[in-house]
Amino acid sequence: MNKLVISGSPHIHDHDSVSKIMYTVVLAMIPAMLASFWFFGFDSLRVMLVAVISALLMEWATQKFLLKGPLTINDGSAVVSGILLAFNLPAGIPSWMVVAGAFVMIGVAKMTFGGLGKNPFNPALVGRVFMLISFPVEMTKWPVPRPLFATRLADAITGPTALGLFKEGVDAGQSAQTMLHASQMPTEIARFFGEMGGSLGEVSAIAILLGGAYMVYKKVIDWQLPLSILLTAFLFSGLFYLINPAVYAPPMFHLLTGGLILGAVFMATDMVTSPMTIKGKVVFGVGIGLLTVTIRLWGSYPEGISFAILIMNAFTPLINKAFKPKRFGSDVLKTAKI
Amino acid sequence: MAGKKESNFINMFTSLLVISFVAGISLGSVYNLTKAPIAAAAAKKMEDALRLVLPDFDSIQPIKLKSAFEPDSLLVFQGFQNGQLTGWAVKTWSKKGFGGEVNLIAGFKPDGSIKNISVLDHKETPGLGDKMQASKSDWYRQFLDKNPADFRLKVKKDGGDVDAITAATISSRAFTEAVDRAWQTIENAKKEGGNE
Amino acid sequence: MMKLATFRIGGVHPPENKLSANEPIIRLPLPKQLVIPLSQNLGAAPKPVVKKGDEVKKGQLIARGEAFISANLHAPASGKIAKIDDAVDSSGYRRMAIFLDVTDDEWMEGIDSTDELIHQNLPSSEVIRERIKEAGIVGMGGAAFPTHVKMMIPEEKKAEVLLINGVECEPYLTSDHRLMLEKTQEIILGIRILMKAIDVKRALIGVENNKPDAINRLQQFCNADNGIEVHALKVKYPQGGEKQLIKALLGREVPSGKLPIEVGCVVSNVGTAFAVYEAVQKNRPLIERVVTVTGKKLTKPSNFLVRIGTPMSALIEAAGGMPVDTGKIVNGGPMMGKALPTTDIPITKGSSGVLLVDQSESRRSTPNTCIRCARCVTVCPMGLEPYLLARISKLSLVERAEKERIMDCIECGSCQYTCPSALPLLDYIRLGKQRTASYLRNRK
Amino acid sequence: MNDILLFTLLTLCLLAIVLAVVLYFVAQKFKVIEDPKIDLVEDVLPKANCGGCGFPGCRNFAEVTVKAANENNSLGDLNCPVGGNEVMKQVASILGLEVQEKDPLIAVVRCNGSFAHSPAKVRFDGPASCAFAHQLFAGEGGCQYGCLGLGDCVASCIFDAIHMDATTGLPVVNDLCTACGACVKACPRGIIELRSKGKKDRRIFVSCINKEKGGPAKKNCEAACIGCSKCQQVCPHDAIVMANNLAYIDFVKCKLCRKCVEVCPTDAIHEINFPPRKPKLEYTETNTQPPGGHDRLEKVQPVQNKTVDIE
Amino acid sequence: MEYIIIIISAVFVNNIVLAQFLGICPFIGVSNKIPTALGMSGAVLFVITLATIVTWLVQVYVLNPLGIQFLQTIAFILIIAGLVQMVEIILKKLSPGLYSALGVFLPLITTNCAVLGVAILTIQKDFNLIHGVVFAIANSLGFGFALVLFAGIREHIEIMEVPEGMKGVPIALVTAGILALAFMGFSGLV
Amino acid sequence: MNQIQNFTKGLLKENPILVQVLGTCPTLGVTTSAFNGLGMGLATTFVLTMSNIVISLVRDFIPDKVRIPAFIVIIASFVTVVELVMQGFLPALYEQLGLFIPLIVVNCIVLGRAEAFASKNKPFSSMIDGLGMGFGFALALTVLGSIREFLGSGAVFNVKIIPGDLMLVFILAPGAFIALGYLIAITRKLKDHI
Ligand SMILES: Cc1cc2nc3c(=O)[nH]c(=O)nc-3n(C[C@H](O)[C@H](O)[C@H](O)COP(=O)(O)O)c2cc1C
Ligand SMILES: Cc1cc2nc3c(=O)[nH]c(=O)nc-3n(C[C@H](O)[C@H](O)[C@H](O)COP(=O)(O)O)c2cc1C
Ligand SMILES: Cc1cc2nc3c(=O)[nH]c(=O)nc-3n(C[C@H](O)[C@H](O)[C@H](O)COP(=O)(O)O)c2cc1C
Ligand SMILES: Cc1cc2nc3c(=O)[nH]c(=O)nc-3n(C[C@H](O)[C@H](O)[C@H](O)CO)c2cc1C
Ligand code: SF4
Ligand code: SF4
Ligand code: SF4
Ligand code: SF4
Ligand code: FES
Repeated sequence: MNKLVISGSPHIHDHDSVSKIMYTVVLAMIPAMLASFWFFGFDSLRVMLVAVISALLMEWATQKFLLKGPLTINDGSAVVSGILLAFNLPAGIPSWMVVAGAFVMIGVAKMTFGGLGKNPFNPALVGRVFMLISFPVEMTKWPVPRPLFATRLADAITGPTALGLFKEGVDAGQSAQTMLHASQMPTEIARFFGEMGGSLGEVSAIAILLGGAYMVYKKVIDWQLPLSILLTAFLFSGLFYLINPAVYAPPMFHLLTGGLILGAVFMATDMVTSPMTIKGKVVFGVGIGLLTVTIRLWGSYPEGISFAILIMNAFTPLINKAFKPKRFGSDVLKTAKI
Repeated sequence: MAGKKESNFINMFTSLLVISFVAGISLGSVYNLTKAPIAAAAAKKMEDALRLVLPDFDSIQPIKLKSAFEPDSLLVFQGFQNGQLTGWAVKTWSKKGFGGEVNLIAGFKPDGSIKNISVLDHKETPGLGDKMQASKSDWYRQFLDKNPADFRLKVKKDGGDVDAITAATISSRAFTEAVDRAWQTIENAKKEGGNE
Repeated sequence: MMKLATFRIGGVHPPENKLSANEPIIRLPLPKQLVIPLSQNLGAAPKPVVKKGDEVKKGQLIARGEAFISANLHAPASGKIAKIDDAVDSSGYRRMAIFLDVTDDEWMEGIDSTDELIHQNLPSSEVIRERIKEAGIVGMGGAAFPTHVKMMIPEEKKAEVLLINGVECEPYLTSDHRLMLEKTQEIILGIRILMKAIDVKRALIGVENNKPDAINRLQQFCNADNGIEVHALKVKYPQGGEKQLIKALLGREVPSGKLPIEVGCVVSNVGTAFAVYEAVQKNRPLIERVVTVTGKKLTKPSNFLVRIGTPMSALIEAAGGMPVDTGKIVNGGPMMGKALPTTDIPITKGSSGVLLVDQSESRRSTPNTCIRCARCVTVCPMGLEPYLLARISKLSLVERAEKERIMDCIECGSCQYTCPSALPLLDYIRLGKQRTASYLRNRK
Repeated sequence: MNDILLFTLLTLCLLAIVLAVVLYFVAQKFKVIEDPKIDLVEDVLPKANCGGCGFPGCRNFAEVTVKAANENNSLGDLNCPVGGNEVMKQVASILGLEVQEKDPLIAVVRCNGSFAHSPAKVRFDGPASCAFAHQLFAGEGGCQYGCLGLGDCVASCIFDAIHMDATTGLPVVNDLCTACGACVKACPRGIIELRSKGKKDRRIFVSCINKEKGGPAKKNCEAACIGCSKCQQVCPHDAIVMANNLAYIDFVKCKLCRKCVEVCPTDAIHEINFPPRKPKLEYTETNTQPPGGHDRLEKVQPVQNKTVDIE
Repeated sequence: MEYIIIIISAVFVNNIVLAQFLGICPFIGVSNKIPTALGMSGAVLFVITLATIVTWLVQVYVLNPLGIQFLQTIAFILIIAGLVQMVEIILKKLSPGLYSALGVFLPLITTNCAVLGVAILTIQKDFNLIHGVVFAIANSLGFGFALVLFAGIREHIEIMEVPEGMKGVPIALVTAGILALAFMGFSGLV
Repeated sequence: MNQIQNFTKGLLKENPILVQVLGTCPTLGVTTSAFNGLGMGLATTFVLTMSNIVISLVRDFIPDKVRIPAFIVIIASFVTVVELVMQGFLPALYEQLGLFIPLIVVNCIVLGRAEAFASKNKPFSSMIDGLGMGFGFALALTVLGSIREFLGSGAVFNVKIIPGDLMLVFILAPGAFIALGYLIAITRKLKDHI
């Protein structure tokens, strides 16, 4: 007879695994990938492929030559990070910059800390902010979306994002109303389906929400976190809209433009870098919502979600300390229920 | 360490005093020695800045002119060569930069055309808005020798003649506005015959 | 149907796999030799009162529990003491055991050997406790805590409710289930005895909703019986943990580090209630118990009534023999049971099941790193942070571990069951608990 | 003298005076907070901060020694095992005391349940931690006293003095050992003992701590001490005591005559760093390899590595 | 409003540690544990505020009138050194509790560039005394904010396994870099 | 002590920045370019060497309790000298280094060497020690400056190697921290191999 195995209890497992979780996320990103392909064509494919391949390459290389630990590139986390990095980039970005961003993402933000699960900051966002600051020109050139089957022009035309357009106009002294109805401004419907300038993954709200719903259904993410972000951003920007509609954009505009939904659904929910308890997640989400709107309204960057998530990532350990799960035995009811 | 002094009050007091005394003497002397070069260096810096934006001059006269847009006034340096006015250098600003205020010195020839522009400080994004600096790009050259009378000081997007820096319209707008402020101020002063 | 009661935080729902739920309890034939380990209860092991060569009768006292927390042992059959020597116990360690060569199966005198139900003549609570103590009854729910100790309510406390644990939340196991179906009346009587012993007017039986037949049957007999109620509970592991059960049935939370009596409860297993009935009304000591023998590849998953001291190999034989690709043998259920190094290990008072796991399921998957998915936190019924406890246990940070309430862990294994990274969380937490416990002892 | 010079002088001197007054206060208020000897002692300590002395760190040990010297005028049994006699002598001389010489010690692994001698009967699947495995079960080889082979001792040694031998699955101690005792504490089975280094580094010891009777002991491990007392009978120096079916060699009494080694039927007694005795045994001795170990190793088929790597 | 701008600027936009590179040594050195970080922040707040007041007075009433601004460095550092000592004595006398909480950090502060840096910056920015004090407090708050945030992250990192080569200072610096990257999002707020 | 060893220890084995991690603020603050790094390094070397010499000369006359203030006065004087001289003769560099020149006075290396070395050793040794440590400091600053300048703007010592900008982040604060972090990690590896 073969040797019996001795191990501590429990002796069964629910057979979920890290890679299953990660590939669920990949699956959830497919609608957004399709949307980006629809609007930005083969450039979107190029950017996504380059990001994923260089992320995998970097992960493999660091594990093989520097950490000398087990190789775990097939756990899917680098694929998720790679796609999310691509989602945060404009379609026209040169490939070498994507490679640099992916290397920083995996090399600096992830493997330096020991790899999956140990990084305090969201790798894809570190990669993205790194690129934003390093390559400001290319990172702020947004190709105008053209649905795949529409007649294509010879070379890509770039235009501003809705947020950039608005901010620029208001800063230049135009009223908010004029800007909202400016000819370049995408309509509400376009914003919802994603026919507007922006990074690959952020343009189509509906596609992202679809993916988010799938992840909630699969219990990969908790709905409280994205909801708290969106709600806070809505209320906070709405407050200022009520105070002075001539300067501030309406809350729906804030929700549907920029990467707010992308960040809320796919990036803030990264379990590695977000708090552990639901209460903590809500605090985290409220923080992100406030910071995002603050940066959008008063900061120099038209878009604030990346920074907001990174800053709240820094708060995550403190939040984890402050919002422990409710310990059993902490609220002692003396009265019987039955 | 045989001769180490004990830590009593007199010892502490005197040793510190002696050290301070020696330090004081030496520092005072060094200061006296470097005073002249420091002053010279400071003067040279100002002069260099003006030399850059003003036509040849041998003397400078600072004046204050009422700004064209606001009640405040701007600092203007008039350059003279042999008593002849050779141009104005206006310390001007704009608050519409991407990162906030932009300060620059714009130099004009007597006919009102731009001699040169030198950015004093700004908070624009490196790689984007900071291309307005002469050390970063040649973008500012499009202003040289243009006379704002026929070169409309507005970016093309706003219906002017200025080509904006790629992806940095806001910074370009601020820069242009500051130059415009300087030019209008000079022009107003010219019309009114100056108000020193 | 109304929403079923359950405990509030945490919990998992592993596949139930109650393969032997419909198998009636069968009495297993006596083996030639019984090996009766001395230490079968929580607390101190009893001292032998027989020696090599002694003839004993079934039911005769063979070891006396002298310490405060200890329980008597009785001869499970008549025969001759072969030797008192060490024998391998369930952990592979050698411990003292009494070896009994079986000759026959005659009860000792003074023991009621009929199956007749005895309702009347409940003795006083002192007498009840004394009989329980004499009979060597320990908790049959797994922990094997001497029941008479549990019945001694500290003076400043007052018991209000007796909770009867018929939850059997462990997957695979069906021994309590079968017992509730087949010995319903005895159990109810045992409950009444226990109620009298601790002087309470109310008893609640908690049974998970996956045993509707048992619930029905218990309800039949409870209707007449005042003060005893049966409650169906939502199926959720570890509902059977006493703190969870109290929460589910009464909404009370036992404070950290305290016993159920703190909130006026005493919890006992249905098997314990049955044993109490037998001891008090029939004078029978605890010498046998129901054991589930199960496993996906086993030909006949069964429930056996087994004499203490019978080797597990005999049970497996009776259930159709060991499947060839058995990779792990578990004493108890899959969530809390102990893996055994051999099958030559005797059944003790605390053994509730023998589970044969086939090879493909017996090895754990390779652990990954913690991705902080918080699933372990979500499922922990005690509101702990298992990922953190495991890390700080690994780093031997005992003070931190104590602050993070490592000692509250009930070792239910929910965290490790659910961890997508397949981390040995509970292994580390156990280690940490052990270290923290010794640190706490030293500090005192 | 020009103004600037004068002002400079005045300002600086004034500041200096103020400072001197302030500092004088400090000096007066808090004279000698710490004994300067503490620093001196700390300087000579090895700064390994290993805790071998029984105190949390070298600094703490320095404080304790100074205190002991001041109060009791002796160091008692305070000892830095890492620095050894050398360092303790220096410490003593700083403190103006004598220190008695201590026999240099070394860690010794008293188990020979190698893969070959005690083949695995079950397989452990769990974290590589002896402490955990000890709590869980008796060990893969079945001996409840034997080495679990998961290397808690190796992990505890900060001097890199102990490592696992991949072929035997047992830890081996090398010369870097400073007798700090960390591994002794780390081993949940109490297998490691600090013993006298012995003359010329030679030592003889019973490499087993199994207290079971001969039969059960031998069942799990071929190289177990079966408590037959042959060694005790042959020892001319009364250095061997028998207790609980186990022989123990007292290293103070042992004269390293090696008689016991020959008579042990299970080769449970080890000799280390002795020259080869008979030409028949042609191998060179390693720390834990028993005489005849190699021959046996060849007979038994190799067993899988015991260690399970987790994380 | 002015004060709010000074505070937002010092805490978020031009954070003394993450953007101005002052006080990095204690930022790296005493950020292992949150309580330590809090203690250090408290001590820094106290000393920076006090030092800024005194140095401002000395600058405005001694150095400027006498025309010996070049003595700034030497005068300020002497004042700070003396001040720290004095605080230590006084604290020990008046409030032993506070002393045991903050006192241990005081010696570290003398050689902390943040104190001298803020004192000099206050003069360079031509602040009046009140603005100077607000500026000093704001900067200490910025220091404390960064320090506590960072301590939280480092406690977390400590529990996880960091690759051998990066342990300690390197990982702290990389983390600080990413934190600084995140803080760039605040640019333009004032 | 062997003076050569005394000198070289500061370069790698006891490098003040890369090994001892002292004086991080100027290190990060001024190394936006190799040239600035070198300038700062040399200024610090000057202060370090001179104050080491002077302190070593006067060490026997200073009572213990005023040791630190006395050292500070000496160091601060040399810093002021550097400040004045630089302001007069190298105004451009002075402007670049800005606040960090007066901050040399609180640079932990300077006081640290004064305490640990100069106050216990002869003037010549102290000078060598100061030079060694100073050069070590300057070396580290220059290397870091070169790395940041190259990665940030594709140039080293203002000589363009790659046309156009590379990754601007390296000139900014985050890049400074990250580059130094990796540089220290690499130094540790190197040190182990030598
Ligand atoms: C990271 C970042 C930095 C930016 N920096 C500047 C800047 O320095 N100057 C500027 O005018 N606009 C800046 N912008 C604004 C955008 O580039 C904006 O779209 C642009 O000013 C308007 O586009 P256009 O110039 O192509 O018309 C920045 C945007 C981002 C996202
Ligand atoms: C030292 C000790 C004392 C105990 N005392 C009591 C008691 O006085 N009353 C009681 O109801 N249970 C008592 N218990 C039993 C516990 O409440 C519990 O039933 C037992 O540990 C088994 O529970 P488990 O199976 O949930 O682990 C005691 C347990 C221990 C370890
Ligand atoms: C995680 C966990 C699960 C348990 N599950 C059960 C169970 O299903 N049935 C049961 O009777 N006891 C179960 N117990 C034991 C109970 O906590 C408790 O000890 C027992 O009900 C007390 O009764 P007893 O002393 O009569 O055994 C469980 C304990 C734990 C810690
Ligand atoms: C729901 C979810 C969201 C994720 N979001 C991100 C993300 O925003 N950025 C990223 O780099 N990786 C993301 N990942 C992948 C993975 O967690 C990430 O690579 C780790 O942070 C690396 O340690 C995500 C994974 C999941 C399951
Ligand atoms: S379930 Fe596992 S992976 Fe998830 S947080 Fe807990 S330990 Fe980490
Ligand atoms: S084993 Fe302990 S830590 Fe894990 S879920 Fe159960 S109670 Fe919580
Ligand atoms: S082998 Fe043991 S006693 Fe020897 S140095 Fe290592 S831990 Fe200390
Ligand atoms: S000797 Fe070492 S490897 Fe063996 S059980 Fe003890 S600690 Fe573990
Ligand atoms: S160099 Fe700035 S605090 Fe040390």
